[in-house]
Parts: sequence; structure tokens; C-alpha cells
Amino acid sequence: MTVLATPDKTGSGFPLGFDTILDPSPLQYLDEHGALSGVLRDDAPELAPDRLLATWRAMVVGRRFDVQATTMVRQGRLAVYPSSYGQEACEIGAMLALRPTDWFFPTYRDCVSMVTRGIDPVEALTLLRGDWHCGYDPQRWRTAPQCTPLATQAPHAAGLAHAARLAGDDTVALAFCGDGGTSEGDFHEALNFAAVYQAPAIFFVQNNQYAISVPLAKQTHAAALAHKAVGYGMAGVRVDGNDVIAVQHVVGEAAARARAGGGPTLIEAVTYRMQAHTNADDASRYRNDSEVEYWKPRDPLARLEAYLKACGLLTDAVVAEADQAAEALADDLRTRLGEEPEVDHRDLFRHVYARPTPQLLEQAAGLQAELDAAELDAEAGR
Amino acid sequence: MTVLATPDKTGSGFPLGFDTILDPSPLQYLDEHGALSGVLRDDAPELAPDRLLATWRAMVVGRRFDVQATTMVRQGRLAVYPSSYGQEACEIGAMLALRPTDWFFPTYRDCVSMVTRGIDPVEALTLLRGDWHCGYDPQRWRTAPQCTPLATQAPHAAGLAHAARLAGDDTVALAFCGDGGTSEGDFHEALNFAAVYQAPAIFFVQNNQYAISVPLAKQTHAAALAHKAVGYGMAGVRVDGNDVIAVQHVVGEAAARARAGGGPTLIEAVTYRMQAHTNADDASRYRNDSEVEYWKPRDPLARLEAYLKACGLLTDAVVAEADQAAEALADDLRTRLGEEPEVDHRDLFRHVYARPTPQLLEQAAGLQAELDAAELDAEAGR
Amino acid sequence: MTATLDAAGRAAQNTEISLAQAVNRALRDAMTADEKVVVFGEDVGVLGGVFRVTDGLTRDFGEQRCFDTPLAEAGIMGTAIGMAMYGYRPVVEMQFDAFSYPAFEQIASHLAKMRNRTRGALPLPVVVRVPYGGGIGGVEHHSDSSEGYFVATPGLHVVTPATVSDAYTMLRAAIESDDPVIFMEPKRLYWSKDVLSTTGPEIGRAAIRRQGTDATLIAYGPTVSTALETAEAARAEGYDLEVVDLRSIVPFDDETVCASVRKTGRAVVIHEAAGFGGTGAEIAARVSERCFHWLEAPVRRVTGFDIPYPPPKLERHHLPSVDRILDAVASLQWEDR
Amino acid sequence: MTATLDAAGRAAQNTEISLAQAVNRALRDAMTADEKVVVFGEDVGVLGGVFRVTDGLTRDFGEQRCFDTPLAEAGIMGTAIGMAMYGYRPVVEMQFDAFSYPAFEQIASHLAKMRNRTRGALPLPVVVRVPYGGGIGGVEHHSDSSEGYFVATPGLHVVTPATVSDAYTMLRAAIESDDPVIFMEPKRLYWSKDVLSTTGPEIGRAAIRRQGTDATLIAYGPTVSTALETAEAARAEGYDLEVVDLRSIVPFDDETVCASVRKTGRAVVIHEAAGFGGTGAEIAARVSERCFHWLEAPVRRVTGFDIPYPPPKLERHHLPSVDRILDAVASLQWEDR
Ligand SMILES: Cc1ncc(C[n+]2csc(CCOP(=O)(O)OP(=O)(O)O)c2C)c(N)n1
Ligand SMILES: Cc1ncc(C[n+]2csc(CCOP(=O)(O)OP(=O)(O)O)c2C)c(N)n1
Ligand SMILES: [Mg+2]
Ligand SMILES: [Mg+2]
Repeated sequence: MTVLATPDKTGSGFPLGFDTILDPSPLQYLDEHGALSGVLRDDAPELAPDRLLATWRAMVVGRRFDVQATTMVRQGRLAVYPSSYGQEACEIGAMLALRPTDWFFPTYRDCVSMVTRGIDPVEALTLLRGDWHCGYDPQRWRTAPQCTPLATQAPHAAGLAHAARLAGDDTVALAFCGDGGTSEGDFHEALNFAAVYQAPAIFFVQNNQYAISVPLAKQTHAAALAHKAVGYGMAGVRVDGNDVIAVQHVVGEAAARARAGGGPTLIEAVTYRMQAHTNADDASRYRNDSEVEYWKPRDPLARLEAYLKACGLLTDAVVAEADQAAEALADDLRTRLGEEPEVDHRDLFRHVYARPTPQLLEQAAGLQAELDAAELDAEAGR
Repeated sequence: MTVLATPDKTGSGFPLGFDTILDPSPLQYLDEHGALSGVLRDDAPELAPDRLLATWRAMVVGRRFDVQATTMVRQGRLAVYPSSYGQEACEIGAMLALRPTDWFFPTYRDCVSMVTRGIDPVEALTLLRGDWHCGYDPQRWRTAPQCTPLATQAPHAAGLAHAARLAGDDTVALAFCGDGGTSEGDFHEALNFAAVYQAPAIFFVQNNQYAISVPLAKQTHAAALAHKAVGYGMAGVRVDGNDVIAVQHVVGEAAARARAGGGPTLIEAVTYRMQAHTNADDASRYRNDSEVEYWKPRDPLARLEAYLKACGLLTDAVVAEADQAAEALADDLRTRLGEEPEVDHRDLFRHVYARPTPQLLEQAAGLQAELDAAELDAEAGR
Repeated sequence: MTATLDAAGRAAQNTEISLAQAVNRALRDAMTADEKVVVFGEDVGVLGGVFRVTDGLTRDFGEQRCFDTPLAEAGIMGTAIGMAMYGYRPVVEMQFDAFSYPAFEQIASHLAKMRNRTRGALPLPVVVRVPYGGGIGGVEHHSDSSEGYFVATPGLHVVTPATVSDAYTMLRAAIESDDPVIFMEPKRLYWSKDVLSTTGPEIGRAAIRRQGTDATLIAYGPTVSTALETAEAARAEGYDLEVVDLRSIVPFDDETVCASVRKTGRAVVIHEAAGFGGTGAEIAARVSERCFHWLEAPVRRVTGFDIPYPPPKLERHHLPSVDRILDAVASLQWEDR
Repeated sequence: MTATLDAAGRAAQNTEISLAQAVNRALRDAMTADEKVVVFGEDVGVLGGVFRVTDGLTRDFGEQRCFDTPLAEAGIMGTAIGMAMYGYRPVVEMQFDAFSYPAFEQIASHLAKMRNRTRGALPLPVVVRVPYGGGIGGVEHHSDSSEGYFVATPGLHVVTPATVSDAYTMLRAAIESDDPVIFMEPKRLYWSKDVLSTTGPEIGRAAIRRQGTDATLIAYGPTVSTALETAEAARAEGYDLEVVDLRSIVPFDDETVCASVRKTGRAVVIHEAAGFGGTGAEIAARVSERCFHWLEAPVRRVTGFDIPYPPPKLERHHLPSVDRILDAVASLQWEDR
């Protein structure tokens, strides 16, 4: 079967190949209890034991990262941390379905994706630590700097995908976006551009039900965010965002279609933001614990674990190795985030332009003189 | 029957009352030959002889206005004129389906609507004449100033509709927009706001197939612009924009639903821009005459005329009266646009703020002194 | 300005409140005084805003008067314009300065121009609240000083309070204004506290915050307190500095500013935004022009560098500091003394 | 700048071409020289742009190199950023000045900052062509001078040619730049003609367009020719005026400007944009500061009024005119002569 089914309503007049699912119930393969549901072919790559174990391991490590970052923001080691606890199936499933040559465009919430991609966890936290705006080399990791102005990364992904296609490469660009971000004009313009150019782009909306305090019902009147695909004539799919098998599957299909010239896809992954918006937020002001309780048993990691256990894949050795890797990462974070990094004030002026303007040279010299004088004062004990 | 039919695909999971037509073929009641097609109830208000004749008369007058304005721009009496020749079914049908208490938001192309509403034709041309940015009193005519930055009027309509609803009034707000304008972020944001607030707004897209030189196929990959309604969970309909009966009908239904608290509607009216974008444009650079020829027999006025003739409604007296009214309007335009209007330079400073700032008072005094000096010089024969 | 405090307000007049609370109280009192005043934006409803400025408004005035919007700033601004056209007086919040940029077209092409376009027929009594400036350790895009963009857009009033009392009285006046007002709130001062007084100057006027004879420090919003600190520190170095708090940038109070500079003969302009093309350029240019024969030294500017706002760990180098202002004062050619 | 003309270009070097044609030729030559250069925007394809600046590019280079976009400026700018991240050198057109406003967030929050955010790893070699200024009888929103918004945004280069030759050489240099360049094209001058020469100064430098001894007129883009006319007219009144064409606003050529003003001792700054908070404020402020001891009179500004751009019938009152500039020159305190 094909997951992105042509709507069963034939004669609706959609152009051929149009395969947005109008049924708003999300696609799911692994149910809340960790049992396979739906109709996924046995040879689907997502079901290969190696892949399943790699996925599970990435989720164990990703979650440990998130928990550690949350701890460290409480200790004042990060300026702010927006947790993706509970969204790991999205964060990790999407990443594992891409190739290293594909680009992706994370938001502030997507550190776990970045770590999954291979970026040094400390570099992944540079922005949130307050050291610099981006800590890793975007070209090396084919990962754009984390984006804060909502949905503004979506047109970048459309443009990069279009460029890749013009260049004859089979690169795909995936942009993450929140449910709130879908309301921005840039989201609309990006999807439209990508559709018109049939660019190999994937717009992956993590619908975690909230934009800070604003619930989805105040964000849209549509039955599903995936329905927006209809208006762009692009493929759209709604997937259970806590089912890492389904997420990998739809991203994989979307990427394959994009590479084959089939154009962009809008994916809405239905998930839940288990923590407050960031450590600075107080979620009790706008939502009930009971809502959070409802989502706890729907945990993406527990679900996968249950399945793997049932399959007998989770051997003690496998579990021990993953736990060890996770703890090593946490230890490393603790140590390295504990150090006070050197942030060079000269960086202020270095990268504004390829060649600093005369004005900037003046200003840099002024600051240097100020700091030198202060140092002299300090030395003189003043 | 109800025109905005619930999609016949039951079980698609749409919320109740969701009635976007997914079939992209436009709704039509009056075919190209002026024969009634489709299933419109005999007692539909649009079919009442009085209404039919009033509509026809407005179209005769509206077209005459447009032709006269086109002539006068060639004579240099207007700075620019974007013709709506061939789009009269939209311009006029939409207006006649509204109440005078409803607001509407025209673009630069919608002078014919404004004249239909009752605005003095010369005041309707103030912007395009270059005298001032808006010539009529928007409050009196419940007509926003013509909007040039594309789609920016759409959120105003959403806001005004929301305000009317909060105030407990049954006012509806209708915003015109072009096919090109639907690509702007503001269009998206406006529809989403209106849907979330269930505001009594109508977004009426005149899909005249071009945005200056850019054809619809480069504007969207969707089968229909009306499909965008799906993504907002709002009603959407695609209508033959050269069928003034159908246009009135769908606008009437949308207005009725809006008044009843049923929320906004997106209407896509399929029509054609018979003239160049404006007099300054050279359409031969980007489209073939054959395309224009294809649309000529689909003329909205001829079509209605054929129908009325077949019904025996177009008596000589009726025709004579309409012709006379149209010629009177043209004469009046010729005369009054021929005069050089007084444009008071003091207006430059008068309406920037309720109370001019000290800075503006200084500047106004400076200009006045300059002009006075120039006048003295002129008098002195210098 | 005729703002009156309600009973609760009067009772509270002797207790200190924060600047954020002063803004909240102004909103409350304006909503009570005029039912056409509505407040909306992202998270301003149940949450009460990310800075708690709109705390309790939805609870006390209902969802129709204070409501959350979808996440779209152009939509917020456009909706506000439409509502104002229908007789409402919207007060909208841009959650952080840089997040007003998506609304820029609505602001520049409509909000600023509607009265003018319609020869006064469609005034837009809209207040746009923009928390601005740095110094709170915010990550990128959370510390911009965007006032310059608005200042350069005719048709807008641009004001910014630096005190608890001004936050209250100026916001009341802004809401009562029949013109759009960009109300820039120095977010760094949200937690500063003071007793509320409603006897301040009119909204368009500057205030002399400290009298002095040697030089004039011209500041607004978040840099007013830095200027005052500098004036204190300068006493030790033998300078008696006057501090002008502009309060309103558009309109500009030439009278007060020029009187001060003509008295002292020297001026330093201070703001957080980048210097090049910033608001300080206008101030320096007009002071230089209007006080030409009174100036003993060129007007100096102490501003943010011409760089994107830096990350938290570096912002202390970027922001105008007491030391940097003192250096500028010292450079004002005192050879004649 | 090492721009070279192709054979056809060389042959044409002795014939006059319009400024629009010079821009067209620069695009062509850049596209020929580097296949990563792509041109896109609204109506730039088959139509060749509403000003015919991109005439024939799609025909000659194909749809992949010059293409129409959907009608959405943030989309255009965002797409350009994404393409630049992948190694392209996009040159995009904003159809008219005021229609760059929807792209403002992309410009301010990304285009200007990407190099900085990524410590140089993601430079954005994007050129944004913005036809700007008035004087062509355009209805509202078609005559804005928006340079000030960009000038106040660190990370952008902002340049504007005033001659046919500069239009060519500066655009070639802008496309070769590894940084984003806002290329402001004075639309009023699109039809002005001259013989093309490629021996002008570097892109960041100002040019002395006329030598003079009494006062310096500082202009850019559309007001350079007005300044030159004024200088001619001023001869009759006994003033020998120097005219500086800035060419580049960011970076700013302090050296050339200050040398001129120090020589003449007087300066008038001229631009079409509203005066308050406009680019002229920066110029006047820095000239006043840096040339303080050389100035015989305050620096004057002749600019558009602080109003929304007026309708065609009134624009002549708004735009800096020879008479108004002469008045400003006359006010430069010549008592000492
Ligand atoms: C343009 C813009 N407006 C406002 C904000 C402030 N803001 C930061 S996160 C956020 C909510 C985002 O919600 P959503 O898109 O659902 O993503 P989530 O945080 O849930 O991952 C808001 C309003 C912003 N970053 N950018
Ligand atoms: C924001 C903005 N961008 C660009 C333009 C320039 N422009 C004016 S009309 C037009 C085409 C509009 O096409 P469409 O929306 O289909 O309306 P039509 O002219 O066909 O009625 C363009 C690009 C504009 N007015 N506003
Ligand atoms: Mg969310
Ligand atoms: Mg069109």
C-alpha cells in the first residue's frame, strides 16, 4: 500500500497524483501500547531491526540530552531552553529519514534533531547558552542556524530546494515549523513558492498543540493543519507525531517523491509539548495537568520500547550500550557547559561584512581602547 | 438546492457545515450563450425581473464608465487606469448582493464597483487622476480607500468584520483581491484570522488569470484558488466570474451565512482581464491575441443581455434609458475630468496627524513662504 | 492629559509598582473608561503576556475585550486597522521588537497613512505596544531597538516612557490619541519600581530629569537611567550634567532640548540602537543645526555599534555604559575651562 | 572593481544608453560571467520588468536563470536567501520601493544578519534591486524613498547610482560582493542617457561630481542631478558649489565627504525621503561632528517633508528643488563675505 493514499473520493477533480489525505485522523503504525497498527509493508525500511534499534538508541540519547539541558537551564548554565520532551518521534524520525546531504532548517525547539544529525551537543546549545547566535558550521552539517522569527525559515527551505533542483542535485530541504508558525504569512508564501517550483522541500509541522499559551483551536479553524496543502496543490499528510515509525515513513516517502521531481510535501505531525514553552514559561496559567496526563501514556519512546521488547530486540547489551552513551553525553554536557566559555569581544565586528567598513573599524578600535584602559585601571587596582 | 453544497464525499471528516466545493469547475447559472444552466430555484432573488434589469443597467453604466476612463487616460486626463472591462459581473454582482451598510474593500482595479455603490465617478477616480489618495468619504460609502499594496486590505476586512460582530451589528465586510494577491502573506493571515474569529467577512478573489504578466499557472499549483479555503476551515466556492447571476447568488449566500454567524467565505470568481494590466502595460509581450479572442464571446454583459432578450425583458424603453444614463455619465466624466482641479498644497500637511506636529508647522510655513516668494517674483515679472 | 485613576488606583498611589504593572493599570483604566478599547496580540489573553503586562485583563474584561490572536503580526496589525475603521481603539502588542517586522508593511503603508490618504475621514486610533531594547540576556531577535524605523515613517507618533509614572500617563494619552502611536516599552525597565504619579508633562514634551550646567545628556527609554547614573558619576570628575528624557521622539520637543543645549553648550545623545542612521543621528543633526552658535564642542553620540544585536554574553560591550558616556563627555573639548 | 564589458558592450561604448539599459547590461554581463547569478522577481521574466530593466534576460538565458515568481515579496527574499545558502548569487527585484516592505522581516532578520549569526559560514551574496524615489507621477506607494530603513540595518550594504556608468559598474560590483547589497535605483533616472564608462571609483567611495569652493552639496541617487543643476544656477548668484555624489551610503565615505566640507566650510545635504530620521540626519550629524571646527554655518538639509509621499499633482512641492536648495545655500551665514 502507499501511505500517502490518493483520496478515495475519485472524481473530486484534483490533479493527478494529488494525494492529500482529507481525513484528519493521523496516520499511525505503532499504537499507544506499542502494537503495530495500520498496514505497513513488512519490508518497509522503518521496520528493519537495525533501523528500529538505531532509532530507539537515538531517542534514548536525544531524550537524555533534552533532560540534561532542562537541568542545566535551571542551574543557570543556559540562557533559555525550549524543551522538545515528548516530541522525539518528530525530532528524530524526521532526521533519520533524511540523507546527510539533505538540508534541514531547525527552530529554537529542535536541538534534539541537531544532535541526532551529529552536531556536537555543546555547539547545538551555543545559541541558547548565549555565546553566539549559532555554534556549528551550517555548511558542514547542512543545517541552517536555528530560526527564531517564526516561519521565516520556510521560504529559505523553499529557495534552497529550488536551488538544489536547478543545480541538478538530489538534495532535499526539510523545514521544521510549529503549529503557531503556520499562521505566519511566510509559511504561506514558502509553501506556495515550493509548490509552484515543484521544489524538493518538506515542510514538517510539529503540531504540539500550543504556541506558547495559545491552543490550536485559536490558531486555526481547520480540522487539520495538513489540510493547508490543498490550497497549494501539494501533497499533505497528517501523521501521529508520537509514532516514530510513521514519522520516518512519511518523511521517507516525501523525500523520495521530492527527489523524483514530485514536488513538496506538507507534513503535520500531531504531538504534544509536555513541558512549558521554555523554562521561563508557566504553563499552569493556561492548561490543566489532566491534559498533560492524557499525553503521558502516549510517549513516543515508551511506545517504541514496548514494541521492541515485544519483538525481543531490546537485549540487555543493547540497553546498556544506549544508556551508557546517553549518560556519557549527559556527563559531557555537564562538564563542558559548566566551563565558562571564552567569548571574544572582537567577534562583535568580525562577521558583519566580509570586509569591515571604515565605520566598524573605528568602533572596534574604540572598544579595544576602552577595554585596554579598563584593564590598565584594574591592574593599577583602581 | 443549496449552491454551496456540502461535499458529497461524506465521511471525509470535515467539521459539520464545512462546505467547500472541491470540484474545481466553477459554478455557473448563465452559460456563454445566455441560457440558464444549473439548478437555481425559480424564486432565487437574482432571477426577479426587477433585479435582473437593475443588474443589467448597472453593467451597462459600469462598462461605459470603464470605457470612458480608458479613453481619458489615453488623453492624459488620468495618471493611470487599470481597466476592469470584462470583469463587470464580479464588480457589479458582488456589490448588488451587499447591503449599503456592508463595508467593502476595493483595489485599484475596482472603480466600477465603487461607481455601482453610488460613489461619484469623479471621486472614484481621484486616486488615478493623481489629485489625492482617495476622493470619497469612506465612512459615508462604507468603502475603504482603494488599496494598492496587494492583499493588505484583506486583514482590514477581517478586522472590520470582527469589530462589527463584537458590536452586535449585522454588517458584513467584503474584500476584493486579485489572483496574484492570493500569494501574499497578508492574504493568508487575513483568511486565518477571519476563520478563527468566525468573522462575517467575504474574500472575493477576481481570478482574471494574470498578475500583470504572470499567468495563474505561475501563481499557484492548486487546481483552484478556492481550494485555499480548506486550509482555513472556511467555506469556499469557485464561481463563473462572468456570470452575474451566479456571482450575486454566491455573494448573497456568503453574506447571509456571515450575518447568521456562519463565518467567512472565500469566493474565487473565474474571469479574464480583457485589457492590459493598465494603460502603461503592453500585454502583447506576454499573451496571445487568441487567448483574448477565446474570452470575447464569454462577455458577461452580452451573456446577460442575451438572456434578458430571450425573456423579453429588454424593451426599447429600458434600453434607451440605460444608454442615456451611461452616456450622461460619460459626458459628465468628460467634462469634469477635463477641468484642472484645484489641489491645495496645504493639504500636504493637514491630515498627517489630528494636530500637526511643531515640525510640520515649520515645514508648512516654509513651503508657504517659498510659494509666496515665487508668486511675488512672478508678479514682478522675474 | 486628563487620565484619572480609579479608586483602586488612588489607594495604590503610595505603594510602589513596577513599570509592567503601570502599563497594566493604564490598560485597565483605559478599558474601564472606554468600552471601545480592546487589547489583543499573541499570548496577551489567559497567559497575560510573556511579560505579564496584560495580566488579568481577559479575566476581568472578558474575551471580547482582551484576546489572543493567531500567530501573525501583519494579521494583528491589519485586524487592528480594520477594527479602528469601525470605531474601536485597539491596543496591540508585538511580543518582542523584532517581531514587529512582519507587520512593517501594514504599519508603514496603512497605519501611518490612513488619515492622510482619506483627508482625515479615517483616523486610526491604534496603539502598538513594542517591548524593546536589550540588557535582559535575550537570544537573537529579542533585544532589537526598532524605534528608528517608526521614527522615519511620517504619520506615526513614537513615544517611550522611562519611568513608572510615564508608562501609565503616556499610555493613557496614547490610547486617547486619535492617531496611531508606537508605544516603545523598555523591557529592561519592566521590573523597575516606583510610586505612580499622574502629574507628568504632556505626551509630546521632553522632561529635564536632572538639572546641570556643563553638558546635556539626551536620552530616552532604557538609556535614561544610564544617563542619570552617568550624571551622578560625573560629579566626581567635576562635571555637572543635565539629563533630558525625550519621552516622545515624534513629535520632537525641540524647545526643551534646544533650551538645555543652548544653556550647557554641549550635548551627548544616547541610545541602544545602532548609531548609523539611528534616531540619535536626527537628534544630533537638529541640535547641531539649531544650537550651532551655542555649541562649544561637536555633539557626540553614544549608541550601540553598527552590528546586529550581539548574544547575551557580549551585550555588555554593545550597550551604552556609564564609562562610555563619561568618555564622550570628557571628549567635549573642555580646553576652555 | 574589475568589471569587463563583453565585445558587444565594448562596441556599444560610444553610443548613449539609458540607465535602465545599463542595469540590464550589468545583469547580462554578470549572468554571462557567472552561471550562479540568477535574476528573479515579479514580472521580470517574459515581460522584462515593469521598467524593462530585465528585458530579454529570460529569452537569452532561459527560465532557469531569469524567472517570474509568485506575487509575494517575503517569499522572493526568503527564496533568495535559501538559494544563496546553496551557492547561488540571486539578484532580486522589488517592483517598487514600498513593495519591499512585506519583505522587511526577511531583510532585517535574515539577509542582514546571516553572515554574522554564523560567524561567516553563511555569507549571503544577494542583491536586492529597489527602484525608488518619486518624480514620475506615480500614485501612492509608488514613490517612496525607503533607503533609510536599510541604512539603519547593520549587515546590509546600501548603494545607489546616479549615472549610467555607475548603474553598470556598481551593479557589477554589487553582484560580485559576498555580502547583501541593497541596490537603490532612482526610477526617475531610468530614462536618462549617457555613454557608458567603466572607469569609475570603487563601489564604497563617493565621487566629486563638480569642484567648488564655497559650499558642498551632498546628494545621492535622484538628487545628484538636482544638486548639479543647483550648482549651475548658483553661479549666477555668486556661489561656487561643490557637489558630492555619495554613491554608497553604507559603507559611508567619510574621507571624501569630510575633505570636501573641510575645504568649503559649508554643507547642504539633499534627499527625497522625509527629513526626520532620514539618511540626511546621519550625514548631517557626522559631518557636523567631524568637521566641527571647519564649519562656518550649520549643516542644512533639503529633503522631502515629514509626510506620506504626496499624490502626483502635489509632488513638485515635496521634492527638493533647485530653488529650495538655493535658499538653503543662501541661508549658510555668508555674513563674513
Ligand atoms: C515572528 C515571531 N513572532 C513571535 C515570536 C515569539 N514566539 C516565540 S515562540 C512562539 C510560539 C511558537 O509556537 P509554535 O510555532 O507552535 O512552536 P512551538 O514553540 O510550539 O514549538 C512565539 C509567539 C517569534 N519568535 N517570532
Ligand atoms: C505588495 C505589492 N507588490 C507588488 C505590487 C505591484 N503590482 C501592482 S498590481 C500587480 C499585479 C496584481 O495582480 P492581481 O492580484 O492578479 O490583480 P489584478 O491586477 O489582476 O487585478 C503587481 C505585482 C503591489 N501593488 N503591491
Ligand atoms: Mg506549538
Ligand atoms: Mg489578476
